Amino acid sequence: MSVYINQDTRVLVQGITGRQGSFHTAQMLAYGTKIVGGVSPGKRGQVVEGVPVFDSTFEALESHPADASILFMPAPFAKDGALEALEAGLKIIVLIPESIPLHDAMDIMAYARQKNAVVVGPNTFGLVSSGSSKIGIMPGRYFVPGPVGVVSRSGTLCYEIVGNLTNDGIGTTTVVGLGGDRVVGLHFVDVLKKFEEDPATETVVLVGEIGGSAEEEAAAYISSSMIKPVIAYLAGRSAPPGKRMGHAGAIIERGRGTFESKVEALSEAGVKVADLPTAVSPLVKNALDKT
Amino acid sequence: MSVYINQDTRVLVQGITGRQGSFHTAQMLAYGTKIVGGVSPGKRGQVVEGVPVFDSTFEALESHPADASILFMPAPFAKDGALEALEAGLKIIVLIPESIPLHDAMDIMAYARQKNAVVVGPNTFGLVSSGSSKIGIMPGRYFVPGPVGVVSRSGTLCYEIVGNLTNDGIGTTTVVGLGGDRVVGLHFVDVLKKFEEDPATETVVLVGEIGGSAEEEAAAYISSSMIKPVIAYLAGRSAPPGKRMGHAGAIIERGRGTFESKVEALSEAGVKVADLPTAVSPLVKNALDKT
Amino acid sequence: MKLYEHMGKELFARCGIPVPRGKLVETVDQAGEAAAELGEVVIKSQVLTGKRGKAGGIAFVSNPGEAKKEAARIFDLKFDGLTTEKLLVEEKIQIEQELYLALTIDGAARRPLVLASLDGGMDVEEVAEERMIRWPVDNTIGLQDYMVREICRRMGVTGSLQKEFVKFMPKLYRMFREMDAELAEINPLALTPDGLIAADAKVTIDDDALYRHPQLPRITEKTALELKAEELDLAYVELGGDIAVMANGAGITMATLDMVQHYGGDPANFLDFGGGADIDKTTQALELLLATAPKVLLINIFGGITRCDVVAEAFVRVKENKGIELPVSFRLVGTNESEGRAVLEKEGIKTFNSMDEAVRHAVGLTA
Amino acid sequence: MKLYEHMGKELFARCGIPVPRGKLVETVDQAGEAAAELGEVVIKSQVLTGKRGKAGGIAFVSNPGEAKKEAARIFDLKFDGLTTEKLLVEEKIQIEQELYLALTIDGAARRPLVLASLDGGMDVEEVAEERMIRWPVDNTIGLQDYMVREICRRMGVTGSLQKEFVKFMPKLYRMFREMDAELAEINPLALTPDGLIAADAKVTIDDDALYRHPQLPRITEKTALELKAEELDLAYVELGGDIAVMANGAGITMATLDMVQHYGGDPANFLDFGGGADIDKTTQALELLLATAPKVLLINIFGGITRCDVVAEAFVRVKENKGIELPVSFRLVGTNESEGRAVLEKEGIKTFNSMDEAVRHAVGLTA
Repeated sequence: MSVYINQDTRVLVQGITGRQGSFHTAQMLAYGTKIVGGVSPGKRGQVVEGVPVFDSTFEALESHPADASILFMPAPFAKDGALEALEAGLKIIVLIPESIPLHDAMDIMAYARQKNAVVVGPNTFGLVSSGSSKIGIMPGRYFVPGPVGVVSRSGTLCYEIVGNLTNDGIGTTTVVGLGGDRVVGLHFVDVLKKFEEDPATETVVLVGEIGGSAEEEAAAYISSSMIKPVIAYLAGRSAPPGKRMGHAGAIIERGRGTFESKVEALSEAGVKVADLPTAVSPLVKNALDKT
Repeated sequence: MSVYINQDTRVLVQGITGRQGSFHTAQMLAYGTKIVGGVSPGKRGQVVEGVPVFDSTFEALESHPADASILFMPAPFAKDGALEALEAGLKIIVLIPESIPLHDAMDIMAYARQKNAVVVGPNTFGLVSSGSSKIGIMPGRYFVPGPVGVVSRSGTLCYEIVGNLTNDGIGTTTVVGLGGDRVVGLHFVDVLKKFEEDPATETVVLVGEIGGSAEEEAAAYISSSMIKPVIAYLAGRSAPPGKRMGHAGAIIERGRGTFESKVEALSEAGVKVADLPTAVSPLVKNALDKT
Repeated sequence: MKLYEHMGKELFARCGIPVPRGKLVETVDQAGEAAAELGEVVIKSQVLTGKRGKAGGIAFVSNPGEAKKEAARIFDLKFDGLTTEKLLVEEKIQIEQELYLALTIDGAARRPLVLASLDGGMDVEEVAEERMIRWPVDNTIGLQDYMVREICRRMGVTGSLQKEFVKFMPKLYRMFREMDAELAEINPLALTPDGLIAADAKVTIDDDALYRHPQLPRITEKTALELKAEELDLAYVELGGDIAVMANGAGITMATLDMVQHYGGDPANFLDFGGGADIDKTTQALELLLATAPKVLLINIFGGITRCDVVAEAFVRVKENKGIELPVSFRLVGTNESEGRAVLEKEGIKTFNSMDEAVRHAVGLTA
Repeated sequence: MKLYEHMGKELFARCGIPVPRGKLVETVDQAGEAAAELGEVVIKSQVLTGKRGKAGGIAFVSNPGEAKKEAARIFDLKFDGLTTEKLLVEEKIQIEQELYLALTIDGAARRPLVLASLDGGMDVEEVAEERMIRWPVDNTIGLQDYMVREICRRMGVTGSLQKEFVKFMPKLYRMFREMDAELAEINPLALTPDGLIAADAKVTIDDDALYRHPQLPRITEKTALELKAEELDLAYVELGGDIAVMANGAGITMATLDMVQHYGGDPANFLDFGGGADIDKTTQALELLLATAPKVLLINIFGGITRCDVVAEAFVRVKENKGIELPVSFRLVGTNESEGRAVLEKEGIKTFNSMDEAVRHAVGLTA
């Protein structure tokens, strides 16, 4: 089984002729991802890593049907690229760029909602169906098949934890990077639902951090609707209190958002919260042994 | 069976305290329509024809769940009222006002598409499930149950034709007024599909007029996908050619839009096109006799 | 409401769309002065017709003397009965290619529609379907750069001209949306060494949205009677026959005219006095019709939102105040029908039940 | 980027949002002159802190003499270490009620969020949940009048004040959207006999969108070192301990700090040099850290988009050019790991496989 993507998912790469785009096209192809075409306005006819390049997603789709798109363009052009992919009918959009303006991100998410499409990111490493397909920039060798679903707000920290699992002989079903920005397409709850439904996923790892209320919302969902065990790690215990966004920040968060509030909410929902990133793998092993 | 609405459809009236709103509330109630509440900003607590009035659709829905809304406000406020009804979650919006700016109508339709809602109108008489419920301003007594589905771009002309049917002892399943504006929510094709699916509808009457390409699109649909007989009447045979919208009008219509083009398209699709409005009823009778 | 070319260009300029430098003039002498200032110029009649060019309403001149001569010639021309009141005198621009670009409303898609072609100019209506690109714009997000690039790709436009379009089109879209335009058409859109320039401007503003644009002048193409009808908020068109027709609703009014013709009659007008008119408005509609001195008056009322008693009372009021001498064929059914008939019967006025009877009776009265 | 009150009010005024008449002054004498011109005034320190009022940074005065005295007092105050460089001297407005209104971004809804309350003023954070109305705005249609009316209904606002809000809120929304604001907060929003007036302004612009707003001044609350880091596009925060930490990715950097503390160490900083940094940027990040003279350097690299060989080469380059004298704990795994290790081994530098080992080693080195 697979969550969001599988080995048959056909992928376009927008911004394929750039440094990052071409590098990660090669990496994704090496992992097994089915990349059917690339888009780079004005570069029609080029070939990158064996992938044909088109002037627009519309043009690419005329001859190369696809399901998903991954975007590598600079942040100021990401909104245009994402809306193009959505209007062209792609249903999974992976937004790699960081520093996309928040109002652009809100516009992208609103259009994605209209189009019933899933946006991963922005500012994400993407997502991977371990052993089958990766749409993202994560180092492929840590993502080997196994029974654990992983969802994370941060990138490298997620690799760290998945790397530990892999070293301990524990593979993953799907790993999803939500992205580090304030406005992102997928939240913990969305992915947890998928993991709960996915027969191949036995245990779930949630990698969170301070700020926002996504972990508290996840805790509420886990408490009310999840049967599968969830292990969490949260970064930011030692971080100094962030600079406040006027009173509005406090009004919105209402005491949520701190390390303590998140740990408390998750613990109350029955989630085992690891003290250190290195403590996640043993907890997962424990959970798997019990199931 | 019913198309779009039935005797259980719960209706809000927006603009209920106005002259038209209150008059037609009484008329609709008399017909049997299940009006659960009215909305008129600043008029909360009033009662119109026994119907409680609220300040907003949101407030009304808190205590009076509803499925549809009919709007009677002046054209400049119609967009605000329609968007409110859509955001509040109503799935059928009947826009009675005429002279709604076209750009407002486009905004309403775009939001309705997002909300998976049906907009009838603007500049429509509404729709009626004969004998069960009317959401509109049509004179109720002509709309008696029977086997004919009627869809019309114009109002009074539709009453004329339905009146003739009624006088000839032929009732209707559902009668839908598409509305006379250039941008309307439902087109012939949408309603023809419903009639084709509706087991109670045996024969369909289409009342069109010159301009636009809705009749030609209907002809294409009828030709490819309809089994039930369709009788049409088209107004405007004697009308002088309209004033052109630059070259763009001609480019868009490409010869469609004229009386002749519509008659030809419909005839080719197997539709019997009546010469006079009074000729519709006999043709319907013929068709019903055959089925 | 159609705008004159110079007004459309003013709106364009305000949105940053390049237009030629020009002067609006009202006399032959002013045309000469403008030419003296601008050098080689084109002189364009400001009339609301699409066939101005073919009818000789545009002239290229290279000096003030010629300018005056051509201005005088154009002031003397008639365009579908219209004369020129103002001329636009514009610098001659160096046109490398004539393109076509328009924004209008796509009723089928319920969206703004971009029309674009590399084959602009006089015969744009004849352009092959595949050379005319259509792009319905999702108005929830507006015209985005990728749409412009895609329209360009479909036109076969690349490189620097594509970049020009990416700057140009969103400005036209903004103007189209903000000004409640039904049409914003540029034909030709001139490709010049300085980039794209709107060499013409056909802008139509949605009449129903004019209240949002008080700064716009009010322009009309209507006759005096039509203007009077407009003031009364009546849909009225003169047709020239002898049976005055009054009905409620555009569709049934059209159908009534069709039926009059079908039975060999000749309608004098189209008059839709709308739905739900009150007694004053109905009275005014009747008075307007009588003022045109037709042979016969045909009234066809199928009351829905319109109330039969209101129409009947208005009729009686006009009859009492002004007198109604001509023969009338009156059809009256629908909301409050019996009340309406009662009012008319008191005055000895017979009504018909069926439209068919009423129309045949009216046509018979003209025989 | 937080804006000073007076800048926020300038943006408000440009969108038609009423603000008090006022003058921005830099000296005690100017404050006196402003008071002479404006009459009864309020003098407000322009500092970027939310606690200005409680800390004495606001004074009401009724004549120029008092104004100068209070201005002098405020110039001498410290607010969380910040001093006042400018004062806003504003006419005193007649406040009938202090309300609260803000627009911000709701990450959970992925939409703009209106926050509104009748209980504005100093203690707005303490307002009961049901007295603070939240309304996520569907940004495909923007803030419509019905939304404002509904927010008003939920606040218990009717009549003329509701009408005021219907005029007021859409202006704030427009400003919020057009200026790429993360926050546009008015507290108090003053209800006066002349209607609603923005008595304060807290506006934060999205840093990532600043490139779209070249007309805005650039304001920073950062230390010199943090500014240097910003120039280099590094996420850097000073923390005060003795273990300099460098990692790639905000999450893992935070986790590294957490782990340093967990094992009893004291981190000197947060330094996330991001994903996919090239050799120059990595070199600059290292040099910046070394310039802070920490006791130990802890490098924690898990290469994804970041390449281990690039980090290793940058390290060697800095070592060769500037020398690296202090003890280093280096963890290096991920993309091009073996190439990176080879580079470091040539220089005799040992690396760790695990983050845990590397952190414990670093903490041990400070003992």
